[in-house]
Amino acid sequence: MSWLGPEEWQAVALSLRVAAVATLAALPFAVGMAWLLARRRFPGHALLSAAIHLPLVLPPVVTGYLLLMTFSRNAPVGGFLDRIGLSPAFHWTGAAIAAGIMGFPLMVRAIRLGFEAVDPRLEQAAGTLGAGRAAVFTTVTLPLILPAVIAGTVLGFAKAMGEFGATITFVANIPGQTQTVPSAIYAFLQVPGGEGAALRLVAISIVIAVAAVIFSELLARRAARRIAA
Amino acid sequence: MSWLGPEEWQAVALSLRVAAVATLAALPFAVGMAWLLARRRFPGHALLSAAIHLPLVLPPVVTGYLLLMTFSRNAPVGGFLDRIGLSPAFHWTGAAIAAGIMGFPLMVRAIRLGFEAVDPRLEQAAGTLGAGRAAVFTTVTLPLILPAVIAGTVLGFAKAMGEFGATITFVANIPGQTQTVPSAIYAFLQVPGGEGAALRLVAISIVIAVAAVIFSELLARRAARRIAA
Amino acid sequence: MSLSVAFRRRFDGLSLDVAFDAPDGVTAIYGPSGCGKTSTVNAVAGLLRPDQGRIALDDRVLFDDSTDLPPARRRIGYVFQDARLFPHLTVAKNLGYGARFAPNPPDAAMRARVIQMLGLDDLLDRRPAGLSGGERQRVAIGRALLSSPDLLVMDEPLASLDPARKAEILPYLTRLRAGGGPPILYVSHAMAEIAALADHLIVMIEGRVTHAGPLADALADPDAAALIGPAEGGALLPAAPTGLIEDDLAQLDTPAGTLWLPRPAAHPGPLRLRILAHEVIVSRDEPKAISALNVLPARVLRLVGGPDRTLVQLQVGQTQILAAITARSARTLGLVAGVSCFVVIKTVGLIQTG
Amino acid sequence: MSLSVAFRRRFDGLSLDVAFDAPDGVTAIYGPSGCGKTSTVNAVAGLLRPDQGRIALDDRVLFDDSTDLPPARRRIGYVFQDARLFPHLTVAKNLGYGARFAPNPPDAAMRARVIQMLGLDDLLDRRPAGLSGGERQRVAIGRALLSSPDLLVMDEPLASLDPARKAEILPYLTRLRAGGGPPILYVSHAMAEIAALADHLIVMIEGRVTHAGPLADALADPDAAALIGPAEGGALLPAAPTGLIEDDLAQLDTPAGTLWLPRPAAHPGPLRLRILAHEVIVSRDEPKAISALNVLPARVLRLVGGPDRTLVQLQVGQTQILAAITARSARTLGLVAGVSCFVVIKTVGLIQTG
Amino acid sequence: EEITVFAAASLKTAMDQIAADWQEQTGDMVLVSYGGSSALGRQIVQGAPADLFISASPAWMDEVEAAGLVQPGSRRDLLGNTLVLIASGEADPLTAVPADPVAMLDGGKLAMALVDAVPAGQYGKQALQSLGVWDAMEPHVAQADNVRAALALVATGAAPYGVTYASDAIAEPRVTAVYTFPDGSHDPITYPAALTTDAAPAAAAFHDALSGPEAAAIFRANGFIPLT
Ligand SMILES: Nc1ncnc2c1ncn2[C@@H]1O[C@H](COP(=O)(O)OP(=O)(O)OP(=O)(O)O)[C@@H](O)[C@H]1O
Ligand SMILES: Nc1ncnc2c1ncn2[C@@H]1O[C@H](COP(=O)(O)OP(=O)(O)OP(=O)(O)O)[C@@H](O)[C@H]1O
Ligand code: MOO
Ligand SMILES: [Mg+2]
Ligand SMILES: [Mg+2]
Repeated sequence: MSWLGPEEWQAVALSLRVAAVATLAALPFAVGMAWLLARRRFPGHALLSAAIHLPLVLPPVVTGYLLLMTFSRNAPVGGFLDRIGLSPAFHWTGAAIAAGIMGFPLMVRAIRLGFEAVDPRLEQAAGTLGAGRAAVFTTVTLPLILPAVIAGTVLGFAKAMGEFGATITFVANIPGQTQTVPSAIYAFLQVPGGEGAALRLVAISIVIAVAAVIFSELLARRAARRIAA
Repeated sequence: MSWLGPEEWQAVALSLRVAAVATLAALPFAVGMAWLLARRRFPGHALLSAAIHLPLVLPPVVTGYLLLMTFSRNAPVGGFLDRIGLSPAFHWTGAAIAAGIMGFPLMVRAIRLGFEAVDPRLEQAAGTLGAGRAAVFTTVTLPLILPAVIAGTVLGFAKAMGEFGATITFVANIPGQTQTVPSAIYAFLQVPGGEGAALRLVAISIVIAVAAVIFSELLARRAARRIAA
Repeated sequence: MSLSVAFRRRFDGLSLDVAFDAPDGVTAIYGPSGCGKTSTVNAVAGLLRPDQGRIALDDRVLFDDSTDLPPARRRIGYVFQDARLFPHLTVAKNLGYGARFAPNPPDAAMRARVIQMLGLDDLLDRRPAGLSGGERQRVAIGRALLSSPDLLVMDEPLASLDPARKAEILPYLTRLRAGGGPPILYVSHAMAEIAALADHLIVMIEGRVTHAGPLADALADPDAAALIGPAEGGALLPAAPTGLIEDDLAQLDTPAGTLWLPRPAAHPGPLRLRILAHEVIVSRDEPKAISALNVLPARVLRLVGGPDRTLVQLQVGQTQILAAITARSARTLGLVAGVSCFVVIKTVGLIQTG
Repeated sequence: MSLSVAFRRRFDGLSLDVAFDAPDGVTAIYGPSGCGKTSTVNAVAGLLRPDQGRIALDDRVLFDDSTDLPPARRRIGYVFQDARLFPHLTVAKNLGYGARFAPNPPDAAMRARVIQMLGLDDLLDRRPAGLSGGERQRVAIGRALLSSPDLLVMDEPLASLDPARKAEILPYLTRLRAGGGPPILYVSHAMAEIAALADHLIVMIEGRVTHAGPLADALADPDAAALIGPAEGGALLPAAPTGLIEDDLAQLDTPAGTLWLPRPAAHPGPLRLRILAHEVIVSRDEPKAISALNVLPARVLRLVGGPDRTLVQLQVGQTQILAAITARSARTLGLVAGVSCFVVIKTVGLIQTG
Repeated sequence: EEITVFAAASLKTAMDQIAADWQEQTGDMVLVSYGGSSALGRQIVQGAPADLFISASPAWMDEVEAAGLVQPGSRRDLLGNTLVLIASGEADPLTAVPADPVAMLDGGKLAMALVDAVPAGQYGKQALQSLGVWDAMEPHVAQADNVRAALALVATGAAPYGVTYASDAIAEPRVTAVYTFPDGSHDPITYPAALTTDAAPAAAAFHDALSGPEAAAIFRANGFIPLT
C-alpha cells in the first residue's frame, strides 16, 4: 500500500512477529506460574505474586534498564548468551523478551482466575478414573480454563503489540530489526508534523488489535459454549 | 525520611492518590463493561471488546496524545470542562484519567472472567426466591465474583502506579500537581547521576506494589475461602 | 389457588408438549428419567422459556404470548434437583435469603419450626461447602419453604434423604398442604412419597402428559397400573380415628369399613392409608386365627389379567380396593365378577401416610 | 479381593472413626444423612485424607502412616453422589475417559452393553449441560463401570432414577458381581436396593460403624431391626428354580421350603428372595381358599416386642423368617416360643432381586 | 508567586539547582515540568499552563512560536552543547573518526538517539554525514528514544560506541568521550528559551536570571555552554 513506506511495513511485520513470539513463549510460563499461585500455598506466595506484578508497577523504562543490565555483555547471563551467539541485545528476540515480560503479569492474572474457577471435584473425578496428575491437567483442567487462557493470551498479545518503553530502552530502534510499530510511532511523534505518519501506524495497530480480539472472542465463545454448565 | 527529597515524597503521595482514585473510579465502569461483555450478546460485541483493549495496544504516548487533544482547551470537551472549572488537563485528575484508562482493559478482563465463571443456576435460584435483577446482582453475583474484582482492582492499581507514557504526555510532569513517581523516575533518568534517586523511587514503588498485592492476596484468599465449593 | 399449564418447547432430542391443571393441594409429576419433568417445572418457575403456551396461577398470567414474568415476580419457591445453595452464605443466611423479598415473610416461630423439622440446628453457622448431600438438600427445602411462595415446586426433593428423614419431612409437607400452605408441584420417582403426599397425579412420558387426575383414582384403576408401574397400584383411603384404642391399636373409620392400625403418632389432620395391591390377600372363606387383624367382606367387580399377575378390583364397603394375585389363585378361588369373598390386610401392612 | 478400612478423621461437627472389612461382592453402607458415608468412601478413594489409619485392598496398601496413593493409582471407580461429568466432553467421551488409563480397558462389546443397559445410545453426542438429572447419573455410572476398576464405589447412584430404570440397572450390577466383576462399595438409603444387591451391610451412625456383617443375618435379626429401620426387616433367601412351571408360576427351592412365584425373567444367576417382615402373616390354622399361594409350616423361636409391633422370629424349614405383627395378634394367637403355626406369604409379595 | 517552567529533561540537574536558588532569593516558587521537547511543545500548543519553555531543539520552539504562543521578543538561544563520540569503558581518545568506523565497532552497534526524531540523533546523523561515514554506519546504528537511553546502551556495554552530548558523557564514569565532533559538522546545538504569551510577570525575571552569571556557572558545571 502506498500510504505506508517499506520501513513502516517492516515495523508492522516485526511487531506482529515480536508479539506472537512473546505471547506464545510466555504462555507456558504464565500457565505454570498461574497454576503455582492458584493451587499451591507456600511461604512467599504473596511475595511471588507481588513480584509478578512488578513489570506493571515499574515504569517501562526501568524494566528496560533492568533488562539491559541483565543481558549486557558484561553481565553473566548476557555474557553467556553472547558467547553462544544467542544474545538478545539489539535483536528482535530482545524485543520479544521485553514484550513477554511486560505482558506476563496480565497473562498470569487472567489464567490464575481460570484455575481458581475450576471445580476441583471434576479433577478428583478424573483422578478416580485413573488419570494421573499430568493427564488430569491436560484433559480436564486445561480445557476448562481455556477461556481464561484465551483472555490472558489476548491481553499479553495486545500488551506486546503496544509495548514501547521497555523495548526501546532494551533493544533500541533499529529499522527492520528492532523497530516495532510503537517505536516508529514514537519517532514520528517526536518531530513537528509527524502526526500524520504516526496516525497511519496507529490505524494499522488498531486494525490488528481489533482483528486479534475478534478472533479471540470467537475462540472463547466456542470454548465457553463447550463447557457451559 | 532523608533519602528522598520533599518533591519525591510529593510524587509518592500523588501517585498513590492518582492510582487509588483512578482504580476506584474506574471500578464501577469496569464491572459494568465486564458484565455487558460477559452476559450480553449484541451486534458489535466483539468490536466493543476490541475497543476496550486499545489502551493496551496503542503506545501510551498515543493514548496520552489523544487525551491531550480531547481535553485541550481548544477541543469541545476540554473547552466545556475548562469553562466549568473542571478541566483535567495538567491537573492530577488528568493523571487519574490517564491511569484509569490505561488500567481499564486489565480490570475489565479480569472481572469479565469472574462473571463468566459464575454458575447461572445460582442466580436462577436467587430469582425464584424473589430477588429481582438488582438484588441478584448485589447478593449473589457480586459476592461470587469478588476474587475476580479484587484481581482486576490490583491489576488496575498496579498499572495506575506504573503508568507513565500517557500521563506525562497528557498532563506533563509538574511537581506536586502532575508529577507521579514514574514521571519523577523518568526525569531522574534523563540526567547524569540521576540513577541513584531513580532507584530510590523504584524501591518505593516496589514496596507499595508489594504491600498492595499482599493485601489483595489476603482479601482474595478470604473471599475464595468463603465461596469454595 | 390453581395452576394451569399448557406449553410447547422443542429441544434437540425431545419436544415437550405439556398441558395440565394443578388444583389446590399437591400435584405430583411422575415419569421416567428424561421425560421432561424438570423442564416442565422450569417452565412454570420461569427458568425455561416455552416456545409458546400459557401458564397461569389462578388469574395471574405468568406466561403467554405477551407476558413472561421473571422468576422473581412469579413467587414460586423452587427446591431444585441439585440443591443450588449459595456458597458464599452460611446455612442460616441461605435459609433467610428469600424472607427479605417476601411480601409476607415467615415469622420467627415458622422459621424455628422449619429448622427443627429439617434438623438444621447444628448446621446454621456452616457453609454449604462442607455439607453432606442430604444436608444440602434439607437446607434447600428450608430455603424454599421460608420464602413464603404462592406455589412450591419441588424436584425430587427427598431423593437423597434417608427413610427416617423422609418420614420426618413428608408429614410436614402434608401439614403445609392441610394448613392452607401453598399448592405444591412435586416431581418424584417414588410412588410411596407421592402416595403419602399428593392429591393429584400427572404422569409424563417422553414430553407428554399421559395421565392426569386425582391420585386415588389412578392408584385404584387397574388400567392405570400399567402407567404407574406394576408394584405401585393399590388403594388410597381417607381414614378417621374413631377414638377407640385397644392394645395400642387405633380403630379407624374408612370407606372400606373399620380398620385397626398401630396407634398413629399424634396427628392433627386426617389420615390417609395406602393399601398396595400386592399386599392384599383374597380369601373365599373368612380366615380365622390369623395375625392379620383386618379382614373385610368384599365383592369382585372385575379382573384385569396381566402377564404374571391378575388385578382384581373389589368393592369393599363404599370403596374399591385393588388386589394383585396370581392367575392361578384367581382360578383356584373361582374369582369372577360378582363373587363374594374376603380381603385380608395385615395391620402393619397399612401405610399410614397423612 | 477384599477391602479393609480403618481410619479416623475429625471435622468440626463430626469425628469419623470408621473400621470395617468389605469382602468380595457388594458391601452396602447404610445410615442417616450426614453420618459420614460419603466421607468414608472418599477416604477409600483417596479424596479425603484420614488423620490416621490404614486402608488396603487385599495386600495393596492404599493408605497408612507411610503411604497415601493418589486416586489415580488406587484404581477405584467412583460414582459420585453428584454426577461430576466433564462439561467439556460429550457423553461418549465422558464414557471413554477412563479407558485410556486402564491397564485392561473394556472391549467394544462391554462398552456397547453398558451403553445399552443405561439407555445412553441417544445421548452419546450430547454434552452434559443439556442432560436431565437422571441422564447425568446414568452417564456417571457408565463412566465408572468402563474404567475397569479394581473396586467400584457408588454413592447413592440410583437415587435420582425412576423405578423402571433402577430395576433395569440393579440386575446389571448384580451380574457384575456374579460375573467376577470388581467388589462394590455401595452407599444407599434404600434398603430395597441394598436387599437386591448387597452381600454385606455396614450401618453407620454419627461417624461410627454400628453394625457390620452379612446382609441376610442383619435382615433376619430382630435386634438389628431397630438399626435398620422398622419397615425394612425380613428375610433374604437364596432360591433355585426347580424347573417346574405351572400357570406361569415357577417353583423355587428355598431353605424355607418350596415357594411359587411368577416366572422370573430369564436370569442366569441364582435368585434372591426378600420377604419383608411386615408382609408375613402368621396363622395358627392352615388357611384355605386364600389367594396367597405360599403357606409354610413354622415354629415360633422368639418374640421381640416393640412399641407398636411385635417381631416374631420363626423357624421355617432350615431358615429363619421374621414376621412383624401387632401385639394384639401375638396375644390373640397365643404366640409364644415353641408354638407351631403357619406363615402366609403372598406370592406376588416376594421380591425377586437377584 | 508560582512560575511553571517546561524544560527539556536533560536540563534537570542544572535547572533544579537554579530553581532552588531562585526560590531562596525571591520567594517565587519555580515548578519545572521535565519532558521530551516534543511532548512539552505539544502540550504548550494545547494550552498547558507553562510560563517558560526551554526546548532542546529549535524545531519545537518554532512550533510553539508558529502557534502564536511565544511572547514576542522573549525567545533567545540560552545554551549550547557539543556532540561527542563515546566509548564503553576506558578508551584512548581519537584524533579523528577512523576511515573505516564500522571496523571500529567490531560487530557492535553505534548507539544514538533517534536519528530523524530526537535532536541529539539528528545532530549526530548530520555530523556523520558530513564526515562521510553515515552511509557505512547507518546499518549499525541502534537508535534509542532519547540521548540518555543511548548513553545507557554504551554505559552498560550493550553498544561499544555511541554519540551523545558532552554534558551527558561527563558524568557517566562507565564511558569515555573519545572524540568531539567539530562544530561545523552539524547545525549548532542550541537550547532556545522563551516566555509564553500568558506568562506571569515573575517568569520574565526568572527568564532573565537564566541568562545571568550565576545560572551560567551552574549550566557550565553540568557540561552545557551558556550562550548569553
Ligand atoms: N470439609 C468438611 N468440613 C466440615 N464438616 C464436614 C466436611 N465434610 C463433611 N463434613 C460433615 O461430616 C458429616 C458427614 O458428611 P458426609 O458427606 O460423609 O455424610 P453422608 O453420610 O454422605 O450424608 P448424606 O447421606 O446426606 O450424603 C456431615 O455432617 C458433614 O457436614
Ligand atoms: N438445554 C437442553 N438442550 C437439549 N436437550 C435438553 C435440554 N434440557 C433438557 N433437555 C432434554 O430434555 C429431556 C428432559 O429433560 P428433563 O431435565 O426435563 O428431564 P426429567 O424428566 O427431569 O428427568 P430426570 O428424572 O432424569 O431428572 C432430557 O432428555 C434432556 O436431555
Ligand atoms: O506506560 Mo508503558 O506501559 O510506556 O509501555
Ligand atoms: Mg429432572
Ligand atoms: Mg453423602
